Amino acid sequence: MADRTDYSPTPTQAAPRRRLTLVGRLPRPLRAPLFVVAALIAAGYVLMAVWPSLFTSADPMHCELRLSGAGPAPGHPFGFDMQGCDYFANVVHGARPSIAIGLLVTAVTFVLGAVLGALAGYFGGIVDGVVSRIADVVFGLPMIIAAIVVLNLFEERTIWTVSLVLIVFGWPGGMRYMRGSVLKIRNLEYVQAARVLGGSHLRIMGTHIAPNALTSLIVLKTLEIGGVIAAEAALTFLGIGLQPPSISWGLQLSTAQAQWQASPHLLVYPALFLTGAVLAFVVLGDSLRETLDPKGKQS
Amino acid sequence: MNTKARSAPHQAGDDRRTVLDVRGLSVDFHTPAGRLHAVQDVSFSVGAGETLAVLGESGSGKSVTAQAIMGILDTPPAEIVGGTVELGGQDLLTLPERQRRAATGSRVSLIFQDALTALNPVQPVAKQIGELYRLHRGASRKQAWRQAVEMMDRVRIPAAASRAGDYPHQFSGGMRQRILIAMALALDPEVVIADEPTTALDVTVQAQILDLLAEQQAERGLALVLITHDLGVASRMADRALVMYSGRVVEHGPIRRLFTAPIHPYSQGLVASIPRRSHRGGPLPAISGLPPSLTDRPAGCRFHPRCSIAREHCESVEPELLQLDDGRQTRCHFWTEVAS
Amino acid sequence: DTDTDAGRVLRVAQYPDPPELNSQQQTGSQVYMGLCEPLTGLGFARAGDLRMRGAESVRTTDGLVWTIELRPGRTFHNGEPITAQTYADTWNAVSYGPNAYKASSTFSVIDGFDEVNADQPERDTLRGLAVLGPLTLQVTLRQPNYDFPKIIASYSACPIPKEGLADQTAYSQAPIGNGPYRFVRWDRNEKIVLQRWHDYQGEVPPGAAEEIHFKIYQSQDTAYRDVQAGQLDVLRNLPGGLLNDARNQLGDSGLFAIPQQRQITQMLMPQYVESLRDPRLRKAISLSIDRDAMAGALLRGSATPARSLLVEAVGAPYQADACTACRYDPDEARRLVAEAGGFREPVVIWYANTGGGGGTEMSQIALAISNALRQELGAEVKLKPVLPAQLTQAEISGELTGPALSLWGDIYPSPDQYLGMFRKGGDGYEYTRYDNPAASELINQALGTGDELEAARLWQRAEDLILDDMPAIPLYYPAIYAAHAPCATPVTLGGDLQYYLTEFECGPGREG
Amino acid sequence: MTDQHILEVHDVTKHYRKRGGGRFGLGSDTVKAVDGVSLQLRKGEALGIVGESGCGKSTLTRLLTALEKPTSGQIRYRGVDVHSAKGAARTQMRRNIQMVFQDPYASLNPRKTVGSILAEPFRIHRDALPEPGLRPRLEQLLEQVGLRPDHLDRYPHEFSGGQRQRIGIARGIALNPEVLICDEPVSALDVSVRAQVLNLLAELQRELSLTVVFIAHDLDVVRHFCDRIATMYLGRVVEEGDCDAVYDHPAHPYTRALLSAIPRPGFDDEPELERIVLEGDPPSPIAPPPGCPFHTRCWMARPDCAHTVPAGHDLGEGHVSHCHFATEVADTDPRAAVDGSR
Amino acid sequence: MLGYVVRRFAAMLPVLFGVTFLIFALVYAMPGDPIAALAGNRPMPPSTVAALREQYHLDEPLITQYLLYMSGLFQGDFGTDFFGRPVLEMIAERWPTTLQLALTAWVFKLVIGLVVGIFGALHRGRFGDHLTLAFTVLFVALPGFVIAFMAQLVFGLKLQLFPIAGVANGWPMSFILPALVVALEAAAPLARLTRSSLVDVMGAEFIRTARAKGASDGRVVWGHALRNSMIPVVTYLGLSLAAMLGGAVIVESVFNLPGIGGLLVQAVQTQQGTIVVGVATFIILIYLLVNLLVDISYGIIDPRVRNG
Ligand SMILES: Nc1ncnc2c1ncn2[C@@H]1O[C@H](COP(=O)(O)OP(=O)(O)OP(=O)(O)O)[C@@H](O)[C@H]1O
Ligand SMILES: Nc1ncnc2c1ncn2[C@@H]1O[C@H](COP(=O)(O)OP(=O)(O)OP(=O)(O)O)[C@@H](O)[C@H]1O
Ligand SMILES: [Mg+2]
Ligand SMILES: [Mg+2]
Ligand code: NI
Repeated sequence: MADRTDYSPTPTQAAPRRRLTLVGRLPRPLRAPLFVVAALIAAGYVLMAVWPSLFTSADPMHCELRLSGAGPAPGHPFGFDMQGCDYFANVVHGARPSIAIGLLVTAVTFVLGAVLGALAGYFGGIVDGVVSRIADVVFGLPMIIAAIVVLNLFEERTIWTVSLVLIVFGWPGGMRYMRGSVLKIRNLEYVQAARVLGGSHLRIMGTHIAPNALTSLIVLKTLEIGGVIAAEAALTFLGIGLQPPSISWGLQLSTAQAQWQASPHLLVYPALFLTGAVLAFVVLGDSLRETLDPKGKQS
Repeated sequence: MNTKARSAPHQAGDDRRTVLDVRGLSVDFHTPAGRLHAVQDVSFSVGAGETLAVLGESGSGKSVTAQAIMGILDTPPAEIVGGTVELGGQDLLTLPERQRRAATGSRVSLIFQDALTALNPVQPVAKQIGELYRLHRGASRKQAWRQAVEMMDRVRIPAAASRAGDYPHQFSGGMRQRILIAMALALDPEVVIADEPTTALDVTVQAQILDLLAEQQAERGLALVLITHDLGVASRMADRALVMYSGRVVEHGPIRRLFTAPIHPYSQGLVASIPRRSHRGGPLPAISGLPPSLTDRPAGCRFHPRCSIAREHCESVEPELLQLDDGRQTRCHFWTEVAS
Repeated sequence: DTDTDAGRVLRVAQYPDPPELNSQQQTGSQVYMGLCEPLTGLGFARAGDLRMRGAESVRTTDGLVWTIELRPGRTFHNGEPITAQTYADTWNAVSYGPNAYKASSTFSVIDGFDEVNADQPERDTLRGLAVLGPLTLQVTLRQPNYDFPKIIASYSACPIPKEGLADQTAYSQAPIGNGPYRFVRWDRNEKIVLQRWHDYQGEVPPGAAEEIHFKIYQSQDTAYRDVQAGQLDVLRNLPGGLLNDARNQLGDSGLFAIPQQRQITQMLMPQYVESLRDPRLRKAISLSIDRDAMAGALLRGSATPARSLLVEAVGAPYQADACTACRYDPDEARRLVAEAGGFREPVVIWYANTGGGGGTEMSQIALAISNALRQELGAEVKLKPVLPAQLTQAEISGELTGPALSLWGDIYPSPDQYLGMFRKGGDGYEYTRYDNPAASELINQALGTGDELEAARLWQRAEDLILDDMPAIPLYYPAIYAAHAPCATPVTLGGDLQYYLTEFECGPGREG
Repeated sequence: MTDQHILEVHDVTKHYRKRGGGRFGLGSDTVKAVDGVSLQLRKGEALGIVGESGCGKSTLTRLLTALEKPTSGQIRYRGVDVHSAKGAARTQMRRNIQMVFQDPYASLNPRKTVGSILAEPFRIHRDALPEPGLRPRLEQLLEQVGLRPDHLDRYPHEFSGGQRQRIGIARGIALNPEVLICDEPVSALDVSVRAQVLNLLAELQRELSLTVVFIAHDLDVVRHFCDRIATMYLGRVVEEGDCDAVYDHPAHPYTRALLSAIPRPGFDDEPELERIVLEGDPPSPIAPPPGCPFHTRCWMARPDCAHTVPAGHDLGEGHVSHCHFATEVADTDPRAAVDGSR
Repeated sequence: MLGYVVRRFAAMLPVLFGVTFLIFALVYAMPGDPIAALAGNRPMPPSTVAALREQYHLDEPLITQYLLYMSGLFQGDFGTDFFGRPVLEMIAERWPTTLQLALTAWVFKLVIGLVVGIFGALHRGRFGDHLTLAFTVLFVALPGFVIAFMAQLVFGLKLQLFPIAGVANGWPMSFILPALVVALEAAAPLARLTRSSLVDVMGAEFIRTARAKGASDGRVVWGHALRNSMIPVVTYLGLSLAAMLGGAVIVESVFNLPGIGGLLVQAVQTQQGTIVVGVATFIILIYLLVNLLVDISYGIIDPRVRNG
């Protein structure tokens, strides 16, 4: 009976049918309409940050004090800011520092948090002790005082210095999420399987633990872009953020705090832009998360 | 020694009350590679006290059938494209959610195939068993725990009371499987669908568990659908056997006849693969070739690429499930050749 | 209290949370104003007028030696009688450097002040103080100064009982006064409770509240909401951003403008910043600023443009248009810049950013000025927002690198409070380090003459001389608005709102 | 010894501490999962391990693959302690000792396609295969275990139980290891596929002289596949010997009971044994009985068994039984009925 | 377990020393002279400044100041502020408010976050999910003060359901509104986190087991999925509780709640080192404690996580 004729198809005939077109190559979540819209919006923001004059021809620095806080007028759809400058131009030009700080800080704290959290969770023991205690110290320092001191060390406060401070004091949160997830995953059987294969610690962390543990970090970090932009505003509020005459959504929002009842548009527009940006990045992050999740791929 | 005789007071025959009746069940999966027909037009029924063994190729859709009956397939990606599942006259597939929930777990239950992943890693096992009492019997926490420990005892978990609070990862593979069995039997269901319930058990415990199931059949007329690869277990427990291949039923009939006179080339190959003394030292006989892809199936008979008696006809015409005079069923154009 | 008025409580906003209550430590303490009775008081209608309170008379012949007769029978709330010795003890203690009373400079005009404030003081009493009788105190000043009666009208010149002098810290947290209200308690972070002291012999309006509750707020916006909701009776210093809302929501019966401002916001031009030393540049800067837009549009009418270094409350010396370069005339400004050869260095504008209303206001002003300089004059401008402490330190130690925005207020309405900073030894001289001997001479003369008209003329001449060099650019007078419940009609005093003099009709039986 | 034995297990124990034991839940219980096991494996040999579920087989595999540290004892691969191996020795060990996990699903990373799961061995040990040959090699592996090449792009959850198990096997043999430790590798496979897989393993064994540790509950499969067999009970090896010797003359009551319980389709050419029904429950590994661990359920137990731990009785040709009455048991006809109701 | 806790407590000491010293150094390094700023905009005579400086040891070198402070600390003396008030007393005054606000907000946050997150997970990819996403993100992007003022306007002023500000009405009335604001602001991350972890877990096999038992969706989520998805959620809840116990500056100020946060900010702005260090030490202690609890809870939530 063992000597049957073998009719089985040759492997080449059963070539995978998945890779047909370029779009078809993309994981399913990245083809969802929601993702496409979000990606377009995000691209729009990035474009706005890189090339603001594409969106407005008005000079954000040209101001008529007499028009301070005035509402929309022909040619000035968003009205005027407190200095009487065209608000639309200001909001558009505010994208660059805000998006730059938002992305830079989130990206770097994401990487730092992921790496340190993975190290602490995976190795445990002394590594965990040291990393976690340092995180405790950093987290425990009152951010404002540290920010005041550090930012005062710089003669000029730029996107870079503000980002630096937000990064230095912002990584411990992400690290703890990562650590928590890694703690849960590191004892699972598929990790052991990789260990049996002789995978290095680095490899195991990179290929097995990280993708499974990153979900929560991704979710949080995409939301945090908004938080970072707000934090920049808070620093500004304390006089240690970006300095006027820089333009940023954070500055606009913090100015609006005292004025939002008299001139609500000062609040509405930057908040709207910020909401849009956060929403777009959250949806992007979610799609990223879904691509990491094999079960999300069929639906 | 014939175990069957011991466990089946109801003799085989049509007088048996049909408990579970599956008709024309078909399940598809939506995958990036296209629609995948995991189960196609599967029909069978089991009566009270009866055991139906479901045999077949690994990946032929046995577990999917079981999960479809339980209504626990994830939809999507799965889609039940047709069929009925009648439990005591009610179609589980169309039953309102609430009523269906009341039936699953208490009237029909499933022993899962993969014991570690099927258990909640963060709950003590007794709590997981006890949940059934809480859900369907309204038992208090304490009662539920007590009854859970009793069940653990019945499935032969040593020192059940002291291990009741342990978590799944602290148990060995076989013990976890027994926990699942305890869960399935907890509420004295009418039908138990056992998806390879004893694969991780050593033979003595396996014998005990099978006795337990047989006992339930004898006492309460439990209907058992036993999905298994262990033909020994099947022959010991089952009255009838259903053989599946590539999502379809290919043979159905009394189990003894399957072993002695299979009427489908696949079943024939299967029976021949059982390791025997005579094979020792040499290779085991196996059906050569690969199972067909479920997304683009071969035309005609699914088995024809691997079949020794296949001819041109088989490559183009898919055989019907033929009803034979003695009540057996086969899906082979040339079954007579196989039988001889 | 068995009084029928027992429930009449006036709830006023206290912002920010005061660390200390007595004016000897915390100038401008609203609480202390109700607690103490100084020797003299400022006029109700015009701040420049004077009336006697604890003193029966304050007399001099030469402006140098002053004789104060106290009213008899005055006591502290704890019963301790008040005599000339009480005042002498208090003033000595407050002036004495090592005691570190923060308002010690109140008495800097008195002879001997420098000695008790030396590095290692050999005296601990002021040489200029002499107790001539139980109720007679003689004060000798360093130089003639006809402002003296106004100086002692300030609350930091109030008497402190023996107990209070013995324990400064305790006193600052629970002061014992001699005024119309008695300190009852301080519910930390919540409110400070004052109660009418019926033994008070001075004047109190008939509708005065039985109790005043100073509700402590961390945000003026919140206090304003409480006024709207009827949870608070009076809020001083309504932030500009809320002014429009208050006009709409509260109407005239709920909004009160304190007519005589005693504060000025100006841009100080430190003498040591070489690049801006040229008066033409300073004037150009001033001319490029549109003060009307600044006060009207940017600050939404919560300020009035300033075109003088003085405030109206000082009376006759005030001339509304003393500053000729305080118009808005960009053309002239450009001309002056060109004449002076342009700006050699970027203009760095320092200001304190405290966060909250005041801070953001300052940064808006700074921004507006920088925009004006940039747009009108093509100057390069840098803004330097810093912590208040940092600004103060930079100002005092002369480390500013450019003009600094500053809000300046007086303790008593005298031109000296405003022009004094532009002469060596004056209050606030450190800020600009500007000294003009001719002007200083005029100021000394003005202080030394009892003739009001003559004094006014001298003050005006001094101001003009100073303005020629523009050591400070006047910007605007912040208007003080109070939001209040309709039943709490404020009565003003000396350009200031004083709660203990508030007409009060809110119904009885209310608990704060 | 060492030069012949590729893998040596010396008196290894593994104890788990379990939280929440003792009074007030503050103390801890000790589970003696593996309790003094010694084994030796020659190159090219297949050792079957059978035994009660929960007797410590999987734990032993985790010790063999250095996934866990033994509480005491030593495990040596080519004379090197697997636990303290470092650097190149460790890499060698990792490459040459492979394992097929008992739970096929849990041991597959849910976020990786089968393709990348199977490619991982080659990514880790780059010298094992030149990169261009990867895809064909993966397809070949799949085919060897009876899966379709187009399965490479699927994720583990899209497979049936048996298919997952085969993925595990494919991963285990990918590197052509020297030692393959299989924890119930074929339990979820239908007989035909199982035959295919067993044939494959046998072939590898023949061609590459693969050493196999084969844990299974299907005694027929063990007999077919293995050269030697070890029976475990409560963390200890109670009988060990050549397959035929043990199957034909089991010298430990537990082994006998096991053999008697094999269910077989009635038509088989194997003799049907009289089934020995073991009375009583398996003892808990937390509190194993003193003396012979099996005495609580043994129909032959004498009072002495409860006190003395039986030493190993060598019955010749490496057939060792840890029973006081080893010879006695071995001599009884396995077909004879025993009095199960002591 | 007990040993673990003890070890963790021991590990707190170096952290404490490190942090206090760092803060001390930072305060020391802050630009500007706190004493000079005490007098408002009118400078004090140098003798007064010198006297004040001496009184608060500000004339000593950094290390002496630190040692003086620490030796006091170990005798339970947190020092005084520039006005002679004991710092400990100030913390004690404000702590109940912060605690009440933090706990109330925390509970709100927990409820809102979990409910929204679970809803999102169950309606994954459908309209309800998108709606909750947009809703929660709006609260992330809107500055806190706006939400706070809005809440005051609507619930305090218009509807008069709650007091506008202050703690006069005590718990719970005075705390509901501010707590809600804090909770709404932070609900988005929690909800998203819950949602994504739940989505991850809902695909697990054992969820099917639960369904096969006849458990309803609700029970599946509460009884099985939730706990399995709790580790990131608990991490978040822990961190956010710790952060809130350190004070919520903006909400405190808008709702006029005298809490720790306001104290700290005020102290930083006036550069009162003693308060800053005292409050920060206190906050860090709490943070360490909460973290310890979180770490312990990992092991309770998921028995596979071993603390060691
Ligand atoms: N979620 C899924 N997505 C896509 N395909 C699936 C999914 N689940 C199962 N399948 C496919 O459906 C077919 C039937 O699977 P099923 O689990 O029913 O097999 P089985 O008969 O139980 O096999 P075994 O004996 O190996 O357990 C398999 O080919 C499998 O690949
Ligand atoms: N992490 C653990 N913590 C506590 N006890 C454990 C742990 N892992 C295993 N055990 C216990 O150790 C004993 C041996 O387990 P093991 O998994 O090795 O058994 P096994 O022989 O593989 O059984 P099976 O055939 O059922 O898989 C069991 O009693 C089990 O409960
Ligand atoms: Mg299956
Ligand atoms: Mg096992
Ligand atoms: Ni054959």
